[in-house]
Amino acid sequence: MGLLTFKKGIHPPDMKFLAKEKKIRRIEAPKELYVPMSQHIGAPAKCVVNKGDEVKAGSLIGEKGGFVSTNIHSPVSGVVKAVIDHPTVFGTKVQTVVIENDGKNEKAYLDPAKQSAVETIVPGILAGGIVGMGGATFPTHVKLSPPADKPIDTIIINGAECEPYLTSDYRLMLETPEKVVAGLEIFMKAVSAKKGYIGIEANKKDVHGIFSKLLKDRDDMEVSLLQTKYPQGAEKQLIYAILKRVVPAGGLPMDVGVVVQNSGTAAAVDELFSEGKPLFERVVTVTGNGVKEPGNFIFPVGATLEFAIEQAGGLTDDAAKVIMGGPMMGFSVDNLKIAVNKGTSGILVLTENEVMKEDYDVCIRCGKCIDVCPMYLSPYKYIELGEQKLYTEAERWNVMDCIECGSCVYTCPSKRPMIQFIKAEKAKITEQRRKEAAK
Amino acid sequence: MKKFYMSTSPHVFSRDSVKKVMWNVNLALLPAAVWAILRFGMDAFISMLVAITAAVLAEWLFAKLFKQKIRLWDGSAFLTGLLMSMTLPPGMPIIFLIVGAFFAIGFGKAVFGGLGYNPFNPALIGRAFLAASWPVAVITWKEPTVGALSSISAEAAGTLASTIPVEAVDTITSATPLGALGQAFSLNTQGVIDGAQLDAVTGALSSKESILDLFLGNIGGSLGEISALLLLLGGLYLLWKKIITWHIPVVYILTVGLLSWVFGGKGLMDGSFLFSIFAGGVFLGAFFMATDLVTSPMYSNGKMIYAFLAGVLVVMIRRYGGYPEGVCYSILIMNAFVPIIDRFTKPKPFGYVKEVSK
Amino acid sequence: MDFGRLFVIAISAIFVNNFVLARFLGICPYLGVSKKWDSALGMGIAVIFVMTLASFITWIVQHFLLAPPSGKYDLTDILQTIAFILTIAALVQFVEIVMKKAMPDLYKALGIYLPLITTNCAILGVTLLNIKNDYNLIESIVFGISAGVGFTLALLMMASIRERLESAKVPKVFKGIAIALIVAALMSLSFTGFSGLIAE
Amino acid sequence: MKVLKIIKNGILSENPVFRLLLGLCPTLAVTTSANNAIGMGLATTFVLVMSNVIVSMIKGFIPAKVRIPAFIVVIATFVTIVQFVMAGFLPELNKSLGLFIPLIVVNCIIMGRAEAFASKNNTFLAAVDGIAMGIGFTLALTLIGGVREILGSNTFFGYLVLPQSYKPMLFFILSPGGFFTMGVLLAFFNWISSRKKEA
Amino acid sequence: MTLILISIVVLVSLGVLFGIALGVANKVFYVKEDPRIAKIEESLPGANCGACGYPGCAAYAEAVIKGEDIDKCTPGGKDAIAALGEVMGKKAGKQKTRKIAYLICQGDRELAPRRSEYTGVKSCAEVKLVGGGDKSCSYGCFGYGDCEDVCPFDAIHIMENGLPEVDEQKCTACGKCIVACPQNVLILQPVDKEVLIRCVNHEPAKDVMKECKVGCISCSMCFRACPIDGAITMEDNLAIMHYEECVDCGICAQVCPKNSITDKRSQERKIPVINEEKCNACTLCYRKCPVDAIIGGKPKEKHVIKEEQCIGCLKCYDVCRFDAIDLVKERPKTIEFYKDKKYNRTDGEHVKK
Repeated sequence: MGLLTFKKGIHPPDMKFLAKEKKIRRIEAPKELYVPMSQHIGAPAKCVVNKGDEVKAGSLIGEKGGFVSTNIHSPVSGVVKAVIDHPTVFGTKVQTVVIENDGKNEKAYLDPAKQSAVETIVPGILAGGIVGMGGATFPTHVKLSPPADKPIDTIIINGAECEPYLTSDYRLMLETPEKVVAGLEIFMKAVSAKKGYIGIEANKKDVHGIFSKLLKDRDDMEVSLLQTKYPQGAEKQLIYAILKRVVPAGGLPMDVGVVVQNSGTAAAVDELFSEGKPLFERVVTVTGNGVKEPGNFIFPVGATLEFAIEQAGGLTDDAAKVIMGGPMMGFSVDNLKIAVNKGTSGILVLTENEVMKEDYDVCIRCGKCIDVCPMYLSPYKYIELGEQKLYTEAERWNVMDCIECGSCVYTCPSKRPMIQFIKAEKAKITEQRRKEAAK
Repeated sequence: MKKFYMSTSPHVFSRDSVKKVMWNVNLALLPAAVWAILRFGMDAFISMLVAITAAVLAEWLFAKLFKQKIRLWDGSAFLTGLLMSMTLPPGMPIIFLIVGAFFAIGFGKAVFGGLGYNPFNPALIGRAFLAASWPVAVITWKEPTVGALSSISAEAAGTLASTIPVEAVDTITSATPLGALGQAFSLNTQGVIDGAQLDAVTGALSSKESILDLFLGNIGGSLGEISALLLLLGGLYLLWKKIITWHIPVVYILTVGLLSWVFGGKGLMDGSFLFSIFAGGVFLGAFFMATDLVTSPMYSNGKMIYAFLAGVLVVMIRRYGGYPEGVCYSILIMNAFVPIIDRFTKPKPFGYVKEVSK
Repeated sequence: MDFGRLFVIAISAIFVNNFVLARFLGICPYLGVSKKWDSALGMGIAVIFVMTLASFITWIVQHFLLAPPSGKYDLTDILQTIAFILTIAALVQFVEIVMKKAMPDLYKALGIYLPLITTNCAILGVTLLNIKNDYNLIESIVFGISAGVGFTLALLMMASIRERLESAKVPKVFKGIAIALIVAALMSLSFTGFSGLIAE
Repeated sequence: MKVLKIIKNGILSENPVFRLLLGLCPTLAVTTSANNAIGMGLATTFVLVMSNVIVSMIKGFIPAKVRIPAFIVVIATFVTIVQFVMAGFLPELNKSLGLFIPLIVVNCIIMGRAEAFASKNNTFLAAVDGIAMGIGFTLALTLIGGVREILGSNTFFGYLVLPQSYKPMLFFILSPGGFFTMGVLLAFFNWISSRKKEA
Repeated sequence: MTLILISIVVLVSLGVLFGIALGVANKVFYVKEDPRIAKIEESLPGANCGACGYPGCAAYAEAVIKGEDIDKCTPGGKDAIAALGEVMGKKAGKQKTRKIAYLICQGDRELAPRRSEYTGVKSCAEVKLVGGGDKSCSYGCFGYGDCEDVCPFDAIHIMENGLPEVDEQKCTACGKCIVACPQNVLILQPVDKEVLIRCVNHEPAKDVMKECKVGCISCSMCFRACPIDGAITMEDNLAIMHYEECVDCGICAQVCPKNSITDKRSQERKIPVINEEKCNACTLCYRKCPVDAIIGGKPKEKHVIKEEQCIGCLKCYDVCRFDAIDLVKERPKTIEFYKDKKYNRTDGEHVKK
């Protein structure tokens, strides 16, 4: 059988060897945790604790602040030291609960028995504060609440992990595949989907083998081997690769009857329904040549990057760039006080030599960005338009369809910062649309 | 506290760079250039050296003059100089080469803002400028100094001498093969030679030996048009390095070949496919000129349209026009159409076309 | 009717002796209205339209008014310039008025380009060349259409290149018309490749 | 004083070719030699002056609606006169200018000056303006023609200028050379005026 | 002779023919349009040269009606602009005090250093998207010159210290830089505005001190010292100046411990005294005083400054035509008179009441 894939895309060196063989290690929570109230896309959660309140691992500290929003739970037992504004990876400061860990590790989990009935799955997921753990942090209960006219027939578990360096999903699937399968089962039950797929990239053949064995006797689930290519794990590309369905532009996977969930999310959902454990910790890969001992760890949400990197042996002398997430779509940070959140799949530290420092060069119109764009856009154009501030024109060139996978910049011989211009254009257009809507 | 680097995603890059691309193209041209030097001796070497030096100097001068980033050693000016000299016959007066290189770099490129913004291929602009300024010099061919072969293989020349008037043989054999063909046709229309004699010429030109000579490079002509084989090698190298895509060379060469076969002869379907693609720098144009990244279309279907139309133009100019080869102008003319082609070949983004429905 | 000859006339007018690039006719609108693709297209279509009509009408004026078939008198030398330019001016105005009423949509798209055409020397040039080359009525019309197409082609090429140059770092002194002239020069240089294609 | 200003306007600050960019068709087409350029310039000047004068005289009693056709007729009349004179006395020049003599009618400068200046000023000023603009046009044409002729055929008004060893660049007397020379000269004048502003 | 006759006949018949055709067409196909278009067209040269970028004068006329600038016609020159201006009524209104752009951030490279090495597009709008910018203070000026790029008058330049400087002469207050600035640290104020709070950092003092040496630490000293009610307020860890109230006395600048407030005339700030001999009792200073600190206002009554009440704004000094005001005594940092009550700005209004 040929490997499934989408059209175009790139083949960056996957660099996963750094942490691939490292077993997931559970880390004792740090003394102080900074739990931000905004760890998901959408409205921030409303803080429901005050300074001095006592919390236990799993107690609710933030309540969802809108439809697209979710709950936030304390990762440890201890005392709320303060509620402050703390920087996040986007440079803005958000409300953050500082919890002093008392080390007792008392638990206040949800009641697992209550959560398993079909009609309580979605509310249960909301109560457990589950979000998409691949990086986009979209609240899972929203994804699982499609409108009545869009029935879901298929759930895809995204185990592609196409970002170079990252191995957290790989280790998770390797070590606890049954949790992923159980999670998938819950998802399928929630939307009464008939079929479930698990998509695995070909550089993780061992995981594919494990799942094949696990699912041997099931005909409602299937594991698909995908070509190792970036961005194989992008929702629309994954759906196309496995089902050959095309998600319409501006649409969501539910428009073609599909919901895609990350493998980590599936495992978290299983833990929620079997143990009643809400989402407050996750597997994080700390990797890159800039840390001394790369590895995969379970960190509580709210642990600072400083702490996380410390667990991986600390920074090397030539560490120069810290990235939250993978190298293709992650965000660089300049402040190690920023906390790990529900979407932090990896922390990548690059060394001085690996950082691009030169200025970008002129466009020689080689068209490579066009050849690799998985959305069939013309990335080169967005710099021209961005420089001239022609935002409406950029909209006409479909800038809003860009998934910001970064393939264009990766492949560009001139290293032109297309993604940066695209982000600026998208921000401008969104602002403009909001203004027009307000009118 | 340590200062970290900050930037937008992505944070890793491929190892390509403009410099690498340009030097790779230069490298791909090397075998053909060396062959030209072997065939024509010092003349060819001096031509190339002068053109390249002048181009690099011009790059520096115009960058200073227009206050642009000076990019002497990224190989783009070098390439312009080399390509231009390869479209010209050996032994061009040095001053012409210098003027041509300056025009190519200055008004073919720098005036538009430098590398990346020029709508026309600068090397071809240089050549076309020289062809317009000193038309005679550009078509004054020289016999190769090394090797005993003339423009068409000796055997073919012998055949010709036995069938057509001597003065006609002289004009025909001293030119490039393509020029010879063109002259034969015009001599035919002038009535100097008759239909049968024309057949003899075309027959001799498209004989196996002649075509082998063409392919291997045992002919006269401009520096870069003499060895199809080595150009093909260079082109394959570029394809392998993924600097160019197959669309332009393949479509261009096929179009030229097929159309020449259909229209290039005396009657329909009478021309020689192989002769037409090996002669007159079609390979040089197909792999190195038409594919010039800056001045060719961005999208693959656009590239094919572009290459097809350029191919049509080559045959049109060769067969009915005033120039024997046509590669240079076909590409220049199509360069002017590139923005229009780009405009209409932009693909629909993913999700706008229903490729497979449920 | 000789289609071959008509074909030759058309190819000649569109490529070989392109009005703008080889004959220098219609330079003002060529440089003025080539900043944006849309206006270039509108202008081009309007020119094709008027050129065709003008070729038709001036041919009639020439052959029935100035130098009638009866051969009684020949006013070509004295009146041709005046008569033709008047005809064109009136024609353009007439088209404008009619279009405004009858085809308001088309007028909105093309109407604004119409006044500019009166003083477009390409139009007068076409009509004069028609007479000079002794074209018959059909040939005149074909010549008119193809001259217009050639003009439009050059205009569109120019417009698309200039749109691309918007983002280029053209030296300050060359910005605007100067760079457009350089582009025109290079384009014209490329089009010399067509020379000799058709012996005229 | 006003007269001087008008003259300065026409020749320098509002030079029809390099500043207003009017009448480019003949500017590019007939400037293959200085001779042709000056011939074209003088012919245009004549039409310009005469039409300016007539327009300024009749401006009072021409109704606004038929103003443009009336101007066209006036201009066309003078162009026809020029045609006759040229054909009669300067057959060579007439031949090399060819089509572009009747095309003076649609030269934007003439219409433009008639509308912008002559129809608003008195006859004397209109005449001065016509002369100034005409001289400006002629000078510009001669400049372009001169450059093209020297570079393109190594002569100036037919006389050899550079040493024989200079091989003229035919490019400059071909049509691309016309665009090119005009473009470079325009950039040159842009540069001069930008330097003036800075100083 | 016959030739001439025929010519005339032909020409006249042509003219008549076209005249009738056009006349009829005009009647039959009459369409109404904005009369101003015709007027503007009349004022244009009618050369249809296309220099304005529009395909002909009529097109340009229409564009003008729709709001295009009136100075696009090069052949028409100044006359055309004037004529168009008349039709469109776009003449410049009464000249108010000229405004220019001011930068309200002082955090240059040394006072507010970079917190990271930014590699990417050198533009403020772009750097803001990368973790909120590379400056220690995420509110301040990034100094990548988006303002410089958009300024059509070459009036704003990034200086060596990494901050833009506005050329007072060239700035026309067009506002383009203000729109372009993603940090909103540029504002328009009258060219003679003397006192400005130059900080926009809303963070608590602890953070600000780490980030910038001249940042507002919200100590409220300026607020307390300010003699005018509502001229300075404290909002969200930041002193905000309300420009319509501020009287430019500069006391706030004097008390600010972090030098976040600047005063162009800080050296001159003294308490003025009126020279009785020179005073003409013209009431100009009396009317100008924003805090009622000048006695007088009745005819022939020479003015006296109430020392305890004077805030040293020097408005009287500026306005006096008789050189009758001397600057003598140092002004105290806070003026006792206003300690417990603020003053409402008067600006001469009280004279009428």
